[in-house]
Amino acid sequence: MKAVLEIKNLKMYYDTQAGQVKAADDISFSLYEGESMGLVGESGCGKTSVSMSIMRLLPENARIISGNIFFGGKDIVKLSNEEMNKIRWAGISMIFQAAMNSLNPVYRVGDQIIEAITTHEPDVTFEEARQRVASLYKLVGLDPERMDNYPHEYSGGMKQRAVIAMSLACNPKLIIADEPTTALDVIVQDTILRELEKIQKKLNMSMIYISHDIAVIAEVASKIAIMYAGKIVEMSDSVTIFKRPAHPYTVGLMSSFPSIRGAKKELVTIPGEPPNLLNAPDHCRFAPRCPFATDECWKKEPSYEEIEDNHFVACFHPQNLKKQVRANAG
Amino acid sequence: MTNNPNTTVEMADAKLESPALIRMKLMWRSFKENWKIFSQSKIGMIGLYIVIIFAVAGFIVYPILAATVWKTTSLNAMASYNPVTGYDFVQNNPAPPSWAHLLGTDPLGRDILAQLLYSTPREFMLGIVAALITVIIGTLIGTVAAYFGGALDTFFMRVADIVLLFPFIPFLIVISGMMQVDLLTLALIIGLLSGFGGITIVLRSQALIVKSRPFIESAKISGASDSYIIVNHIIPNVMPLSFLYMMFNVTGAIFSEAVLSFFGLLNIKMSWGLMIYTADTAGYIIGSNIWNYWWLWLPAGASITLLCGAFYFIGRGLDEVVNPRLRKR
Amino acid sequence: MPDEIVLKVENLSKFFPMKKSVFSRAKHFLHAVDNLNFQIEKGKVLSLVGESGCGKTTTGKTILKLYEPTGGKITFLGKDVTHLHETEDKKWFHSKTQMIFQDPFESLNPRKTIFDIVAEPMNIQNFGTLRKRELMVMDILKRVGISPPDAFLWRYPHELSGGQRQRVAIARALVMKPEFVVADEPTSMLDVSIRTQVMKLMMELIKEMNMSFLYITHDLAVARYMADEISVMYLGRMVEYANSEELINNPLHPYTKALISAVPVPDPEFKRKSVEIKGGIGKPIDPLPRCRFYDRCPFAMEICNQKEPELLDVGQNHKVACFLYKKDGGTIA
Amino acid sequence: MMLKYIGNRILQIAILLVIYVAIVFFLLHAMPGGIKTLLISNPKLTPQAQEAIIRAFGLNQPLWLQFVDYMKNVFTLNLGISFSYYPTPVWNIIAERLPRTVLLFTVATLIAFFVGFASGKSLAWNRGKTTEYVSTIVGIITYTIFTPLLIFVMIWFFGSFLGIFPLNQFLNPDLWIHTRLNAQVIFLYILLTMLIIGMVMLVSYLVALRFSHRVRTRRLIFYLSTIITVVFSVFFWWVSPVGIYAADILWHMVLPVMTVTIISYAGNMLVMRDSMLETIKEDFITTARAKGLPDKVVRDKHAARTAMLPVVTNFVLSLGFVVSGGVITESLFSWPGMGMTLLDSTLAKDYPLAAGALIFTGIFVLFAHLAIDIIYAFLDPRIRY
Repeated sequence: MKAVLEIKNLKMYYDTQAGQVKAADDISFSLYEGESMGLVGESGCGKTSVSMSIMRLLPENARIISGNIFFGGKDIVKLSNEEMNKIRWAGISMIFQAAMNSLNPVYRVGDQIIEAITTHEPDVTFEEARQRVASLYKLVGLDPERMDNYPHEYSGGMKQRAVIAMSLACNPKLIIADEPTTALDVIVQDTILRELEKIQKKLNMSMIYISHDIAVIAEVASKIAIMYAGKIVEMSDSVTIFKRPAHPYTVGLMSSFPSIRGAKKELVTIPGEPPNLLNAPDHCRFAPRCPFATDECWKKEPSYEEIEDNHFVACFHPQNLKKQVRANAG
Repeated sequence: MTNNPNTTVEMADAKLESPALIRMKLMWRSFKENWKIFSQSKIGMIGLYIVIIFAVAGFIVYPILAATVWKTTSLNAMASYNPVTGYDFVQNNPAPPSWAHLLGTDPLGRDILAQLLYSTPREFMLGIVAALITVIIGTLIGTVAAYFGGALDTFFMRVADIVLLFPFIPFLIVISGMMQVDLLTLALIIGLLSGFGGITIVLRSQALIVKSRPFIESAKISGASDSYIIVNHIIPNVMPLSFLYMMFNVTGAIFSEAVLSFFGLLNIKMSWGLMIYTADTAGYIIGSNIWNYWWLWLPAGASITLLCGAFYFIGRGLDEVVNPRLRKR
Repeated sequence: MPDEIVLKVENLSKFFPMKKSVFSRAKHFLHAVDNLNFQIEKGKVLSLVGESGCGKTTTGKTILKLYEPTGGKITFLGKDVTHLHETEDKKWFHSKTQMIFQDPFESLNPRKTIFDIVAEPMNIQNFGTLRKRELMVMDILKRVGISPPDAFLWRYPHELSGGQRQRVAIARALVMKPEFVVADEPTSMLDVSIRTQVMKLMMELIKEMNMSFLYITHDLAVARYMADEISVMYLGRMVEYANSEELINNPLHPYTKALISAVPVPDPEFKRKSVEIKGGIGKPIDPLPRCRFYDRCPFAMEICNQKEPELLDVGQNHKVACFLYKKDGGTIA
Repeated sequence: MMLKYIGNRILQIAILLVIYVAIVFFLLHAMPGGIKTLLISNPKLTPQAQEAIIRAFGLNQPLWLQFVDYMKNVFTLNLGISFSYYPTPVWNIIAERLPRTVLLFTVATLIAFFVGFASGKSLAWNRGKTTEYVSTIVGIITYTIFTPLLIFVMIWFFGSFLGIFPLNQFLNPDLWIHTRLNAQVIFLYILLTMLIIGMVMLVSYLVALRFSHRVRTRRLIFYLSTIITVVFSVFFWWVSPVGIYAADILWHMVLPVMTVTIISYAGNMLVMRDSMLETIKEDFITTARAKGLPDKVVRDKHAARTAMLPVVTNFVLSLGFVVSGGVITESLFSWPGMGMTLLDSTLAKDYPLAAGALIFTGIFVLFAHLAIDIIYAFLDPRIRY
């Protein structure tokens, strides 16, 4: 298998008046062809910063301090904006968090998709582009006649589908879906997730799903990375993450969700609140909330290590390793 | 939540500072926070400095000079410093700047600097009174119309539409041409006209946003009356915007006064606009001639422009305090 | 009295007129809440579950008199409070009921301090002396986990984190020890780890203060955790009502079944049955007299298009509004 | 739908107009002394003329009857007889002068709109650079500068110092003295030419929109047809014997147009800047960037086009202000339009003319509002009437 995307020791910091915000600190992962990966974390943990670094769509005060992002053999970090524009959408496209706001209200939805096509493939005629949009609409379950409507004439679910159709317009190798269903109702969320999964398999694309909802990720991703306070604290294939979570944060996250399956059980809470990434400490960032924290955790940051085959954890006291396979809810 | 039993307060011993003191401290703190944002706006600070300079000149320097150096007695040569009635017999008027008259004299022999300083507090008064009337009317009508909606809202919005239709300065010209208008009347007219117009629409739409926020419903559920909600919730949240518009209205009022007195339409003794009017009607501001008699129009014109601009600058600076979306980061 | 009924709602309806200007008479109505019946006992939590736009929030707000009901009757502590006219009655009702809102960033006035926000219900009701209010504010802040309370009293909402704000919102709602509280998705805007803390906090407080809650949520798992009884709403109508475990484990209405099967499961090896219903939720504007789920229902029959199903008790206090079921447990199909 | 909306708006305008005229009427009659005193004290009128006017306009009648008469007369364009130009009817004076004001302001506000739009756009896009501070400060200064001050300097600089533009007035009497041509007729022909050019631009834009999806082809159609029309009309005026007179009028227009543009561009620029700053924080701008669109396309097609909407609203609100500024501009440049008429008649206590001028300035603003409403509906697809 070939790696589509390879991130090595990415550090992305914001400069603010109050100090430096370490939004993404030492992020490394690889994504292979046809693989779907989930990036899970709470708000402000840096998961969107990672995706924006991959797209090189950073605000003025954000800087990539160090690290590499390899895509198609090129290091994205070093490309000029013009070269990057060629990769955007044609190579890596995105499904944004707030679909209702990611369509320009003054243009027809179809035209906004056609714009993406004709920018990257100037030889495509208008009629051909329209044909392609029509087939994309069918693929995501929209009526192609709605192409000529304006965004405000779409419902929330339809907009989300249109945004998905748009992300597929140039046959990208990689799609980053940033909370693609957060604003939607459960039933619509379910159908859209299933469609995304189907399309991804059919077109053999790589995907990165970003979400705070571990249950959603469990359904669509084959590999999961858990982020906490700007760092990836644990990464493995999804079954391992759910059956043998090793980082105390992951363990806490798993048991803090009320479930609809199985017997009703008491919820376990993670005490405290996520830290402010402003002038982040140099000890383990989870230590203040961790029930297993020892002096070691307060002294230095744990390194990010492979504790078993393809299971990476950044913790001095990984859990569940030798224990029996954990009986998970469900 | 970390719940350290050592830090919990024993209810019986809990001693609160006096509420008035705390509230003063709070106001001071939020003032400091807002000042920090405002002071980062270069334009706003330039405006503030200009306004302070004018205020010092008008409210402190002029009374001192008038009472000491420019003291007028009937037989005193210094009588020429009376901004309205003075006359300098010693020289040909208008005279260029000299040690006796730092900014020269006008065609009637009066000292330009004295006129300039004499007018300053009056310009402030006019601008601030007009803007206060505007903002009070605009805030009250805007919030009440937004809160109650319905026919009341429709009525005031149609009134605003009509007021907006009126070409502002032509209208003022006709009114002041047909009847005798003094400074206070003018402030009242400007205040009323702009109070019922655009500012009502802006503040109403802001009040509508505030009205739809859940803390209003929260208060209603606790049994709050309409007046309680308007006074305690809506107005405090609209106030920053009102204050911002007040700055822009000061600019508008001073500008309008200058235009009207420039056309000689106001019944006032002295103002910056009137100084230019005097020079213009006496024929000193014509084409190539104008730089020969620059002291007749430039100080007054520059003062109008600077003071109008300064309040506008402050408004722009405040805009960044009030509207966080305009801030850089 | 364990069985005391705090709130009883009979045939409650709320229609919103759809009109363009003040002068034109409304021709169409949005049936946001249509003929709702339920009751809540003392110390119990009833959860209203449904997709956005199903009328669950409107129900809560209508009960709390933010909207004037179009029809029906609301009884609170044995007293008819459908229309409150007397000042004394209003005061009594408003001091006994409260609401917690979804968005902790929007439900606290940004220009007020935490003390002012929490003390506001008492200020409005003119309750007690200033000293007494101070003590009550300190007490409730401590109980919702804002500690030490005096360090937070004079802060503004923007100086607090999301979780802390929601705790303050809860403190504000509970400071006068209300009998009945409507909680409108109080945890949906919070982060995962904070969400659990706030849910557990509310559970503790409900038990401790013996309050009745109407808990509005779109998340069945949260409803199951929080509530004693769950009622599912669809386009302004109640389609199913049961004890929470019963509803989750034995859903009857096709819509409830779809809702349950659509909830993602945090287990990568578990494969759910896919949802069978199609299309999106509409708006109940002048609805036809037929089952509102008719367009999307996989089991739709002739009769479903002809009249609206009544809410029937099929046994064990499990009620469902569907023609597939007959009174006391029988099934047609 | 659109036609129904326009019909509705025109009805509203009629109602607003009645209210407006009523306010003007009663305000002027509420003046100390009233109209009759003004009339009698006017030295330009003979006692016979005063008698005639009092009889013709029923000034001896009760106020409300006078109002009903006035109202009727306004809608038949009978605005009375000017005191200072006795016995010329007010309507004749206004009919002569209104087109001059309309032309001056339409040209100036359009230029100001485009200059303000373009500069506001680039200010927001280049936020934080020195050019931004400089142009913002220059913009605010020209926005708040005391208009007469600006005009003195403009007249001195372009008229006296450089000597390239005529100092003031509508035309050059030395040139016109040898001809029997009517300046008003030539002026109306100029207006007509400009109207035709405007129509051609609009039609070619719509045609281009309809027939091509390529931006380049659209631009070609638009610019080509515009240039052809302009060249043709310039040629037409060039060969026609009255061309030189038309050029004279246009020559006199340059300085006032420049002045009004300088005064009013900054308002549009500042609103455009703020609106643009808010728009570029929107998610759809991030989407547009993520789509790999070139910076220029993101800026012009996505950010500026959407940010434009509040600028159009501001444009409406500022129209009244621009017309106000027009009083100063017109009177200082001696441009015989509505503003100058208004000021002169006020100073001469010529009440019928002042009222007429005020009413027609109001009508001008009203119809400008209507035009902007219609344009707005085209610009923002979310608005459907």
